[in-house]
Amino acid sequence: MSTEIRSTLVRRRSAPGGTARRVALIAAAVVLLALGFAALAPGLLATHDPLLTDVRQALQAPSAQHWFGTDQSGRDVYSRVVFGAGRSIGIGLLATGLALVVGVAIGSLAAVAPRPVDAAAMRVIDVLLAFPEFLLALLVVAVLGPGATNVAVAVTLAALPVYVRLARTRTRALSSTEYAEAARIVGVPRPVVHVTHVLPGVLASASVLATIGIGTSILAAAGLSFLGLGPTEPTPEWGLMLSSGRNLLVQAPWVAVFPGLAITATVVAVSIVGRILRARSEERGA
Amino acid sequence: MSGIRVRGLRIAGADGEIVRGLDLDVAAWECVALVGESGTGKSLTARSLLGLLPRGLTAAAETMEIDGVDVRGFGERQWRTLRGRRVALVSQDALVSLDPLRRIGAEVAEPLRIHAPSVRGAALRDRVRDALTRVALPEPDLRARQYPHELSGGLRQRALIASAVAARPAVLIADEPTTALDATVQARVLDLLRSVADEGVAVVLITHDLAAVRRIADRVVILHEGAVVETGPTAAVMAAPRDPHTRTLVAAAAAAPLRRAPRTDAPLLSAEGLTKRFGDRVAVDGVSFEVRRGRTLAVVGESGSGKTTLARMIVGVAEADAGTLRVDGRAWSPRAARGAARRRIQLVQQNPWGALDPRWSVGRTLREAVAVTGAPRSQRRALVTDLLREVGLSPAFATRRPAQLSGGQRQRVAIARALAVGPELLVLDEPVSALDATVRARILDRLLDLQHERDLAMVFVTHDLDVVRGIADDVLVMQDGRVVEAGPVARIFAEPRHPFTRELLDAAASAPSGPGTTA
Amino acid sequence: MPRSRDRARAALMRIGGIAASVVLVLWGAATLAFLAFRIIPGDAVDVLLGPQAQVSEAVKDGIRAELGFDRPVLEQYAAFLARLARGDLGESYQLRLPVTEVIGRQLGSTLQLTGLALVIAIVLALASVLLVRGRTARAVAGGVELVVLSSPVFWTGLLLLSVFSFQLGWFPVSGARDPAAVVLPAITLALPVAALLSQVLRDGVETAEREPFLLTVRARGASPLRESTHHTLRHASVGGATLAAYLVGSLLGGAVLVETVFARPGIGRVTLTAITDRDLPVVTGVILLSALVFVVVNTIADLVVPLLDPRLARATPALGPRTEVPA
Amino acid sequence: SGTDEGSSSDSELVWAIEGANLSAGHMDPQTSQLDVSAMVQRAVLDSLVFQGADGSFTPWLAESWDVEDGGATYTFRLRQGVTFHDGSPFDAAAVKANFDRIVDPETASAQAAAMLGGDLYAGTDVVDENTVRVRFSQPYAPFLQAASTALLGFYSPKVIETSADQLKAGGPDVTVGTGPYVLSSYTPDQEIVYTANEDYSWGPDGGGAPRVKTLRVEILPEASVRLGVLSSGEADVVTNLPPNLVSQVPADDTVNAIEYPGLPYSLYLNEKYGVFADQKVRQAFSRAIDVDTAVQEIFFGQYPRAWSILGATTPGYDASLEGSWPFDPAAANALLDEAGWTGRDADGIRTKDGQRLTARWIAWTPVPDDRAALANALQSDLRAVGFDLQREVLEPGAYNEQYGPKTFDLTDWGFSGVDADLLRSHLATDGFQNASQVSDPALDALLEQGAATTDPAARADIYAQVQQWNAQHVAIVPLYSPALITAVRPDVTGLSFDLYGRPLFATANLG
Ligand SMILES: Nc1ncnc2c1ncn2[C@@H]1O[C@H](COP(=O)(O)OP(=O)(O)OP(=O)(O)O)[C@@H](O)[C@H]1O
Ligand SMILES: Nc1ncnc2c1ncn2[C@@H]1O[C@H](COP(=O)(O)OP(=O)(O)OP(=O)(O)O)[C@@H](O)[C@H]1O
Ligand SMILES: [Mg+2]
Ligand SMILES: [Mg+2]
Repeated sequence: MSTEIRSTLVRRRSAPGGTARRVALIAAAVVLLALGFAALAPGLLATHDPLLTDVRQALQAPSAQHWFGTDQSGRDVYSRVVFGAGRSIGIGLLATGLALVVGVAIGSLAAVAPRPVDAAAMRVIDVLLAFPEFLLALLVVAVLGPGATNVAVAVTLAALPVYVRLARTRTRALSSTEYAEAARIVGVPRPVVHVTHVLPGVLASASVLATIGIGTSILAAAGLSFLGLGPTEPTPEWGLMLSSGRNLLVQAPWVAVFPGLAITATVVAVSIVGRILRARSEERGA
Repeated sequence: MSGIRVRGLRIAGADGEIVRGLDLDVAAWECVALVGESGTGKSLTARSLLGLLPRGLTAAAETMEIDGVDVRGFGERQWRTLRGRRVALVSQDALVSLDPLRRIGAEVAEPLRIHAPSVRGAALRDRVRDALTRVALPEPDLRARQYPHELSGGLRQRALIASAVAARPAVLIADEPTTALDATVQARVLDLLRSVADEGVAVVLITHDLAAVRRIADRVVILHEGAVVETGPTAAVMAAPRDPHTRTLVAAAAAAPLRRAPRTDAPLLSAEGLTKRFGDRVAVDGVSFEVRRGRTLAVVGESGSGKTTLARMIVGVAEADAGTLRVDGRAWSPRAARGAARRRIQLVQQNPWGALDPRWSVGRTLREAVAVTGAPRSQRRALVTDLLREVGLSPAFATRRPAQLSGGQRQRVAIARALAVGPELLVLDEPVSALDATVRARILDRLLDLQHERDLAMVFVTHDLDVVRGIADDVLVMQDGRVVEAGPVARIFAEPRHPFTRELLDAAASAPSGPGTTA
Repeated sequence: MPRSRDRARAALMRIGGIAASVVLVLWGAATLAFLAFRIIPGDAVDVLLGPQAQVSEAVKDGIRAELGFDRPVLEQYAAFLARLARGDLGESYQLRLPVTEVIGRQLGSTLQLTGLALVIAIVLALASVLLVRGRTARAVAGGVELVVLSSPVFWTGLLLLSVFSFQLGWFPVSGARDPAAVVLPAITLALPVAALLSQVLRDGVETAEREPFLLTVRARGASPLRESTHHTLRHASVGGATLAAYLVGSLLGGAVLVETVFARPGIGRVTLTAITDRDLPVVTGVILLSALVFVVVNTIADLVVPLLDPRLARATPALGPRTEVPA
Repeated sequence: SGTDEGSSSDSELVWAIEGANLSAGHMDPQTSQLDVSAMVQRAVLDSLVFQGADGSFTPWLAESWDVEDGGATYTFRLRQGVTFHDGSPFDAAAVKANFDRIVDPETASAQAAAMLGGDLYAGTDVVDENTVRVRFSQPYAPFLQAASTALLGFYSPKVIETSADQLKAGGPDVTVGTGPYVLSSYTPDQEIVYTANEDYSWGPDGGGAPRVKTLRVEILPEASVRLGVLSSGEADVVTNLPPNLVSQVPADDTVNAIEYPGLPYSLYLNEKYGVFADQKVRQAFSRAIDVDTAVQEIFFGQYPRAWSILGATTPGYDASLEGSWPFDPAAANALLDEAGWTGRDADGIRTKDGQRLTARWIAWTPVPDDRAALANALQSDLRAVGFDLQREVLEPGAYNEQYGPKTFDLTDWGFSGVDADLLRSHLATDGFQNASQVSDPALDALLEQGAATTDPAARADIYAQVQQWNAQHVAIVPLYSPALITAVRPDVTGLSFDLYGRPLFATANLG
């Protein structure tokens, strides 16, 4: 789902009571904390070597020894999920971060650029926005070829237009706000107004969008991996793990179910935090 | 007796009782005004009469009869049969109380569709036309096909009343039906309500505008903090208010005109044939005037008459398409308004909600302005404190963010910012229209003091004539971008020449303390 | 009289604007696709000949000449656009068939899938918006929707397939001929779209419910159903309509995954195969098709939105795609 | 499907196959090296001779034949009255047109050209309308076997003349042969529909028109989906079942698993590049991996592990190699030490002169899950002896970029064929699938000799030497012999299988 649209869903939505909101936030925070831990120090959470293959142990059901069971190569699914966190979330973070920085740069420059430059830039963005993020990422992979790096590039490029557009509209809107005008009337030079009043606002909106965009990017990257266009075996990566579990659904459902749950939990947690941040920033900005 | 009979109405929320034991009787053919300051529970009372209290609030009463029906203990379903058919509501925000996506005809027809499903087709159209005719809406057939946004405020208000009376309810409750309207339109709407009462409907008029009460109400009920403090025939209560609250209300209605000697020195600002176009539309058309030091020029006119556009040209943020502006005899334009000269003329914008960066504290906003003047860093804090004092705010406000300020406080911060750079001319674009009466009076007083202290010239944009009388020396009346009349306040008020000015004055006279619009 | 002429001129300008935007977006997409040909790593002819080709350099040069790779880039670009203008998308490298035919053959199956998915999504979303009332119920629905939206569509598909086909046997597993076989893939594809749509609609409804005019509606004695069907839903559908292009686009994107999971033929599979085989003419075709779908749906949305919300009638210029979400 | 309709004239049989690569230009067995191409197009393409399950040859499109010049000339007398689906007659000219097309460099045939003798092919002569002579520059024994496959089957000369370039993509009116079925509709990645050729009367055993009137081939790349359509009855015959799913085939269905003859699934160690230039390293590689356990566990005992570069069912198989290179990490370590890889880096990988002992394996997408698991097992076995094996899964374009210039350490595939001559393409210096870059004149001579020898015993001896050469030299590490696993629902009768385990539908019946 598009970051842009995902983010609108938070508008002025008061969560059902403060308590529910708090519970959701705490749950999301716990999930994110665990994920952050898994991404930074997987060795501390994992119980096995994620690459350790022992075909004699293949397709064991979840047990005390293997919490999420084992896959076809006898690897510990739990440990692979833990080790996969870094890569799977990393792509989302990296792509979103890059898209944010580059997008804000392009967008805010376009907003202050001469008309024809701005118009040309926006046409390109319009064309790119013509494609849903996943399709766009897919097409980028089509051009660059499959592979982990290309997937990251593809997801970044796919996310980029949203930020460019947001940065441009926000820059425009914020430079024509009454308070920006007031600062200019008082005598603050135009570029100073831009840096002190406009840019922080643009970055704030873009960051909020980014917290939501991470989820989108994680899903897109997982989708590409699932299609076999991303990282390859034996890399522990959730989309790929899910893909290799798909023919074992009846026999050994745990191979596909747990990586899938990991993706869902991550994206839900990220979205909750993103939504709450967004709602807060709107309350503040209103 | 049909109409309304309420005894001991209590409305309670989580924080306690808001309405405490209200009694209200309204008979058919009668118009009763419910009067009180903002927040006394007028709207809640009205909503409780339709069983439409907001979530979290509960109503209880010893007696509550609507059109002869005892509604105590009614469930949602039972209320629904009543609403629109026996009791109708014209709610407070007329401009946004019609569904913007539906045609006026559909909106007016809706109560009929709900309560008289048998009326259909041509019969329904006839009933809609009747309702629209009844509220004296010109060209009812055309209006029925239009959408709310295609109607002016006054027409919209009348359409709303038409939809309320379409199913011929016995009781009509009108919640501040004139707040959002231009003074000229207010009178028409009030007369319409009177005529509804004269057709046998029990009308409740909710307002805090005593002029409106005088004009149409038979009786008046004065509310204070959720309780009735005084009630009686309108004339009697107005002539001899017994309760102190009533007395303040009646007293606040009149303002003394300003009397100052005109100054004869060279004008600070002079404009000659100023014109500004937006595409085909001429927003400001050949306007000329002068402003002198220490004096105030009021610019009056309807919404859209070009007041803001004019103000922006004066400040030097918009370029005039034709005509000249001179400050102290030298040409003034966005190009000239650079560097230190930029600071000579300052603007207080129309909308206090958008004028402050929501992320910045009040102190930071003011420091930014102070810094522009080249004040050394060490003194800025003290200067900010002085500025806040000057506009009547305590220094503690420096740490607040805009979201933590009321509208009046924001407006004062905006004024402080403008003053920070030591302007000679202050342009205020409707600085008080968004504020309630008491806050408004305080700000106007402050401005007069400042003008005196700093020998400040002011251009004061407003469409409220009452304010003009209290603050301005001269007045410029604008209509459709053109100046239709100009001169000293006293003369204009005494002998208006242009029909538009006269119309403005008439409307204002019928509502001398008419609240500012919130447009 | 001058008024009607004005209106006619406005309509003409509007149609011109729409046509211009269609052409612009298609041209942009075609240019991007053309550039993609140039940046692609590796020799295009090698890619074209595919694995295990034992072809001499002379033969390769012949192919280059035949495809015009030996001419200046601008000339190639002009020729490329000229061919596109004639509706000729070229020939698939791998299938040796006109791209129009490759895509045309599979289009039906994808249309069937996405069409049904769209219907299911709209029905589900409307049902959830109309039937789920009350704060708690709505919060629960919102939570479920969030989970659906956060789950990879291929995973949802696998779970549905495993439960309803493999274990319960309610639906056939595959087969383009058995009409029932489309149900499960369509549901899979519809779920996230339904979740998104119902979130957008519910948000719109809730926003509309906070509008002051709703008090008027209630004061007229309207029932909750009438409130939704005659008022709030219409407000919400303005937001839904501006999302139309996005929703259709995400159906197409999702189709790639769903067709893979359910082993269904269709554009998604064609795209995927074209990607792995580097069949660039087909990729170009898919890019242009998505762009076309996008402009068409957007144009329709642009035309429909003012019907839903007359306030926007004059405000929206026809030029340029509208992906701005409701504010 | 039409499973309930008995053998009435509109009977339809649904056959689910994996088939994902068909749409990538693999519809033509004359150019494709993939098994699937020959498997599906057998329905359309007839051959000169028929090879029975016992390996013997019987007449098909050729009524009789003579082998002359010690195997360098084959003369076929063709059956009369055979027509292609487009009505043109099958005659000597048609044979010549097809064979000439296969060897034409423009055709870029991968395997069929090699089966037609490759450089040994000297030409086809039209003796008369119904007699054709195929000449080789030296005796070429595998030819009859080759001539019995669909790879050397016959397209209508009209097609070859007018639309040869479309054969790779295939389709109705393009894929036109003399076979029992007419290709009547093809939707890439979806299905191929074959309709019975009612005129057919030239089947191998005098077989006539097929009884199943419509053969619908469903292309279902997902294994679980193929199993699903079998269980739900949507398909009557399902091929390419992975071993892990065999246990879930419904009990009343029959499972037919025929081990592919030919070269087992193997690893090809590139001896002209990187660490595998050293024979000791190659030997150590083969001893460090526990093939037995991996194959047993991953394929659920469905596939036997391989000991030699010929499968156990292939004529010429050298059984003496069984058990000759067992899993022995100690031996592997010793060999690596001898080869000078004595250092260790931080990861425990062996080093020599600062260089890590690492090899890069390129594989072609898509990799089936079980092969990925096997690769993982091998990687972890190798790591135990300090050998780092990296694996790259590449899409075809990227794969070829490395395969062409041979810039990889190892790659993998299996290659089916009934005649041991297939080793020539893998091990001869100029063999087109010589991924190991073997270049050994003695071996080349041996392989040529094998191709030229017709006496089975003499041939077996020659190929035993080739197999032993590999066991010593370790250019190819055979891992296991896959089988084509086909499940058949009980209502299908009369289905036969060729030597590769591919179902033959000409004689099948439903009901
Ligand atoms: N939904 C609510 N929940 C709790 N308190 C409320 C709610 N709505 C209104 N109030 C409070 O009830 C009091 C009366 O509100 P009400 O709207 O009736 O005032 P009013 O007399 O109509 O004022 P105004 O002239 O500004 O319209 C106010 O103090 C307000 O803050
Ligand atoms: N930037 C603009 N572009 C186009 N038209 C404009 C612009 N600004 C103002 N106008 C038009 O010029 C006319 C005068 O507008 P202006 O804002 O000056 O009116 P105003 O008297 O200040 O009204 P209000 O009382 O509502 O503030 C209006 O018709 C308005 O629509
Ligand atoms: Mg009120
Ligand atoms: Mg204004």
